[in-house]
Amino acid sequence: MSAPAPTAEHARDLLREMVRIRRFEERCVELYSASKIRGFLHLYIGEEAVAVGAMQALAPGDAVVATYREHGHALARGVPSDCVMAEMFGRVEGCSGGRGGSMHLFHAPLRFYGGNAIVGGGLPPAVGLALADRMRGADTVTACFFGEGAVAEGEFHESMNLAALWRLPVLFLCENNLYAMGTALERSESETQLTLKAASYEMPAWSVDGMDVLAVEDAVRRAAVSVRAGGGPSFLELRTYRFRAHSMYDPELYRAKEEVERWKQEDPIERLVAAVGDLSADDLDAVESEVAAELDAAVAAAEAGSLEPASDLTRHVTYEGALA
Amino acid sequence: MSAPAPTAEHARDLLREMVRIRRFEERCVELYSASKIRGFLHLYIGEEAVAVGAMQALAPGDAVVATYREHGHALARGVPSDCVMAEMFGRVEGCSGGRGGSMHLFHAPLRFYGGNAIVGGGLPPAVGLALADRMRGADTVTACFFGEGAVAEGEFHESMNLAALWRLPVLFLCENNLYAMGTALERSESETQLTLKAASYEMPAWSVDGMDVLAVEDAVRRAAVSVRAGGGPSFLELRTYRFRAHSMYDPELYRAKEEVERWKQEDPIERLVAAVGDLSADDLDAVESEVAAELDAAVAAAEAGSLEPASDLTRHVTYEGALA
Amino acid sequence: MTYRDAMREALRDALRRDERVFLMGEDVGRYGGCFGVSKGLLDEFGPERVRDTPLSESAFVGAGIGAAMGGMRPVVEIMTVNFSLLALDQIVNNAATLTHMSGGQLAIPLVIRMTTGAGRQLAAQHSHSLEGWYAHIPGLRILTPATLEDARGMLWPALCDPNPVLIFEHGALYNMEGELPEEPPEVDIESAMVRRPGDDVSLITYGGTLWKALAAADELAGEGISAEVLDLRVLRPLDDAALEASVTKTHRAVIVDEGWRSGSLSAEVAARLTERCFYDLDAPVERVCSEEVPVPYAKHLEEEALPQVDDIVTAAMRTVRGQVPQAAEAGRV
Amino acid sequence: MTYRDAMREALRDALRRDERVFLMGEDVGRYGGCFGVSKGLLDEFGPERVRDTPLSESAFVGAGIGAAMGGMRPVVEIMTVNFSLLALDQIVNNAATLTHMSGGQLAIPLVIRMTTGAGRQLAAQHSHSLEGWYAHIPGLRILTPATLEDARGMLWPALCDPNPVLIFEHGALYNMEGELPEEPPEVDIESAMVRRPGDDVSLITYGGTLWKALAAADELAGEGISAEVLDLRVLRPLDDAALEASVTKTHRAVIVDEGWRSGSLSAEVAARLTERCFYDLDAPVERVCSEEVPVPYAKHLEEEALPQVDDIVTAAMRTVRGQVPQAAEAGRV
Ligand SMILES: Cc1ncc(C[n+]2csc(CCOP(=O)(O)OP(=O)(O)O)c2C)c(N)n1
Ligand SMILES: Cc1ncc(C[n+]2csc(CCOP(=O)(O)OP(=O)(O)O)c2C)c(N)n1
Ligand SMILES: [Mg+2]
Ligand SMILES: [Mg+2]
Repeated sequence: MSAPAPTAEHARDLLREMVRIRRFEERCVELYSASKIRGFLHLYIGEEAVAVGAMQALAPGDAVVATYREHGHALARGVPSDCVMAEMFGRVEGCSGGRGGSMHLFHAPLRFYGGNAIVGGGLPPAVGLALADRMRGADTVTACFFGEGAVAEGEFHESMNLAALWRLPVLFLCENNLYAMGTALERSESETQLTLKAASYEMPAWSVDGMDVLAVEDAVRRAAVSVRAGGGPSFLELRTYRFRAHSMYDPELYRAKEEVERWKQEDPIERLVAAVGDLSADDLDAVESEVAAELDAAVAAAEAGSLEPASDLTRHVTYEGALA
Repeated sequence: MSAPAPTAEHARDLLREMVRIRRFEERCVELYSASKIRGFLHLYIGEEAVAVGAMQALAPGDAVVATYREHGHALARGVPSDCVMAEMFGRVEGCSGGRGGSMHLFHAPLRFYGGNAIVGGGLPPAVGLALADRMRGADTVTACFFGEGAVAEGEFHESMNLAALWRLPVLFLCENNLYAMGTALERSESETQLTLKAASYEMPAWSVDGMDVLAVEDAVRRAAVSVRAGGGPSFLELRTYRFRAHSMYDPELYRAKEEVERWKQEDPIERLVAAVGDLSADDLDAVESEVAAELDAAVAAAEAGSLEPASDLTRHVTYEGALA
Repeated sequence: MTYRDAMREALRDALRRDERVFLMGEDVGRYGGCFGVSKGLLDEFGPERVRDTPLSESAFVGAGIGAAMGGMRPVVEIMTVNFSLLALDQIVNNAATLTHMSGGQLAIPLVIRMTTGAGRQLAAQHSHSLEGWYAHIPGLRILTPATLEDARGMLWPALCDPNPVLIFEHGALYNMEGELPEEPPEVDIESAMVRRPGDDVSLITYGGTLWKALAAADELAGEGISAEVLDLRVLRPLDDAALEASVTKTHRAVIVDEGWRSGSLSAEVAARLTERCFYDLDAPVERVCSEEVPVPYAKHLEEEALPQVDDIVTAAMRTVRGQVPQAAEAGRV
Repeated sequence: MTYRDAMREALRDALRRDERVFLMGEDVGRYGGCFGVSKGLLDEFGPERVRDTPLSESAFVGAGIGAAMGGMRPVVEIMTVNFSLLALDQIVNNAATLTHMSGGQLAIPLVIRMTTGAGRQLAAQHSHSLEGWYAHIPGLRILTPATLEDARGMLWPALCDPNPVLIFEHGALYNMEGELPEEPPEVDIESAMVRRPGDDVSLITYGGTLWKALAAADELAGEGISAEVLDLRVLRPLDDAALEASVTKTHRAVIVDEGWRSGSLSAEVAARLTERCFYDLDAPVERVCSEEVPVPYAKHLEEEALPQVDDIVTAAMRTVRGQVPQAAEAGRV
């Protein structure tokens, strides 16, 4: 079943979002080499269709939980690129005030809850967010992204079961890029068909071509409708691939160059362009220059951003505001 | 498929083992009321067919890992009843020197590795025992008992996956007595068909009538043959029921008396007697008096046992012997 | 009324006062709580607000974190502190860090309650005292109610705190009987409290050993030694002012802590006292702690492993009457 | 040769020496280890002995425990100390207790290695220093190799120990260069070691901060202060004799610990020093620790959070030259 054809405007939006993420991260690589950005840097390049497609299906009040490879999710969710870039620089203007860095992007007003760098660690809180929403009577959904490597963690299973048992509105979005660092899926799971994991919790599950942004959008939208309507959680496996190394330190000893090249033929940006005849070369140029301008501004702002005074070091260990 | 009929001698052995466990625990209840035994006391009464049937299928060199409800497993595995009883009394003659108590029975020569009171906590070490055996080139099996409540724990899933992935000789023996303390299976698992959990690891799995000692023996034997031969781990769900409260403190608010009574109709001892025409009333009497004599002796020995000097308190925090 | 009843009243009160409050944990509902604390609450508040969970410590503690971020006021019960190790990733890597990692955006108004401590022959996987260990983690508040007042009174302020609060209930206290006033007492979750004033030595403790320290103070009185008993109540952040006030008065301190001695909370208290009151101390700070052994089952060994009244008395006598060299005596400012 | 190379040599040597030794953990094989420590070992020893595991910290640490009980000599690698919290049930409730709960029947000759510490802008879920925290647990031996010699030498005696041994490798040390003799050094896993002798003050430390303490000692020498640097090496059990020997000589101590101050190992060391050397101390024991904050990403904040050479120098100067009342001076025996 193929996804419905998008309007030209929508196709252009999808394209722009994917290009934004791609170019944002390419800048990050340069800035990393220039030592402007430090720590671990995990690139999402190649996987843009997943975050971009999925976010289309979410409503403003929905919650999102992601991993350490979450630049794409933050940007696609609407966290402004200057906020994200400032965070990469450790600036106080960053979306986590410079405390989090690449792996810990947060944006409370957008209900973007990180940025979790413990594999599987974001799933239990995602279940709790969904529980809170349901108890508050909201019809929101919590979208929880994680890699296929997380499926081996106990926290994944406990969370799947709890969400299914209590029929909570969680969308489990498993980004299967075939590797967890250097560990191929078949060396990490005795049963590599991931939808069977969901079946063992009586949770509906589908596998989706994660390099096709329209397919992702369509699948997540359908699942979100069911979840939102009270049908309980759903699990989607989004089949994708990371084009780059796991992080900046990875010599990529574990996979063949040819494999990477093969997957690059599935580049989600190129596939969208190919799929949607309406996108002209002019459109592409326009998107690129729009994005370039945005990122120039974001980098300049981050460069010019300020450092939190060191005397503030012990702030934010506890919450400073008052709660109602 | 019904289990093959046992020889009269074998039937009598099975009967005696089940009666031993039943009477042993009845003594424990009395001794608990008399404050001779303290701490938590979890009774296995009603579930005897599981341990007794399963142990028949194991060879001397096999390893066993159990839970806090493990008197039956220890006795059926061959740990002498006086050793177990002395442990209940906290005596130095106990199978754990009095340090472990009811929940922590150990017997290294019999490869009985406890006695683990963290639900699910015994599974990872069981996987490791199997790994060691395989690496050492032994054709032994590690039998790992746990309750259906443990299936919700992350450690269960991680262990199932690891054992299946590495095709380790583990027999996962899930004692489904329908409750984890006061929590019924359907309030603990979104999918109550437990064999589906194993399927999601591509692990063979069967459900067995756990009140029928012959069925248990047969099923475990078949599974053990496959596991021993290098076929990888297997999962058995043994459907059983505990006739008594979870522990000595449980007011049993969570289940109906009628339900308990209904299950008592399935008493594994009575069912064996009914199934095996050969067992005469004389046989039964003989078994009972044999067992009574054994337990009288065990209790007397435990009463007469000695207390470890308090000055030895900090012994055994580290291993005292030398290893090769 | 027992300590157990007091805790139950606190839960009932919180559930009534704020509809965002809910209780979740293993067997808190139909079973009534593994130690009977929540008995009756399911009937009164229903299964949405008194939620039995599967055996999944990591998931339901993490779900508590998420629910707190989502605007609820969860009270999560973990049966026993040993089991909380299964949820430690959630407690340390998430609950204690999310506010900080997000640059102060997120509040985590979560309460986690659990049983701690030994004395009931439950052996090494059900008897440890890790509350002092948890007190090492920035971002957590650690409470150890030792009295009926605190059992009744600490929960509500804990729920009002926008940060994760861990409440450790010593298992040996549940059956402790006492009276509570009609109007429930208001207690804070900030300060230590002098439970018995005295002049010669400070017995500094918390939780289950408070009662042993008080019994020791009684005995010491018989010996003519006036012992002050300071109940820490809050293990993180520690009430330094109260510690200083007591020790600058008595000049001697015995810390009583059911944790294993090495690296226990008693070490931190001793270190702070010497840092802050070095020249006020007439003798080294004494520590009475558990022996460094997983708690054994056998009764006599378990008793030997735990701090006992006698040990406290002996340590206090030693610090008051011990071999304190005269030169050092003279040296006190 | 780097510290990383020294660790790799230690692993290679152990794998060669005893066929029961095997290495298991996430990405130790094909990836070469997340910090490159085990690079090349898969090729040399094959996938049976260099085992890539799934992301299942609890299962593979627990499997290490079982394999150790089963007669093997597993070396389990956990990528980073923060992730070890996922395996804490296995480490604390099983590895540290099974020998005891079984009345001494079972040996657990298991080694667990992990990276610890901050300084690389990895933020709050990858930077903590929990080795001192682990040192609270009876039944574990805790090692913190800070030099190439120890990185090379500690693994083998750890494998010979019939008990679980945890080795903490500070992430900032992996690239440290140095020389090792052809014949690998034999080191013990029992004792602390004076890395630089001195008379005026003892700088007591371990792991990544050893090098900061040595740098501080250099600076202090310029100020005319002779600082002794004691490397604890083994955090559990602590080498009390070495602590006493140093402090009874220098009469002053500064403990440098990358753990959060409250409840850190520094507290235990300070408490022991005052218990054992009270009348030998000329000033309160000083502690230089990490600030009580989850480690922040921003470089300047991270640096501010960690113990730095300047902080050590300042503390040492304070303890040597600070406002020590004369009366107290006189009071020293
Ligand atoms: C609990 C835990 N273990 C190990 C790591 C180190 N680590 C970071 S990312 C990663 C691989 C995760 O793979 P996957 O879940 O497939 O996500 P991907 O990186 O492919 O997006 C590992 C092992 C971690 N962060 N947390
Ligand atoms: C990790 C952990 N959580 C909670 C408990 C308390 N507890 C002891 S037994 C038990 C129920 C376990 O049920 P199940 O696994 O079905 O075994 P059964 O008791 O029915 O034999 C619980 C919750 C525990 N021991 N360990
Ligand atoms: Mg992946
Ligand atoms: Mg059960």
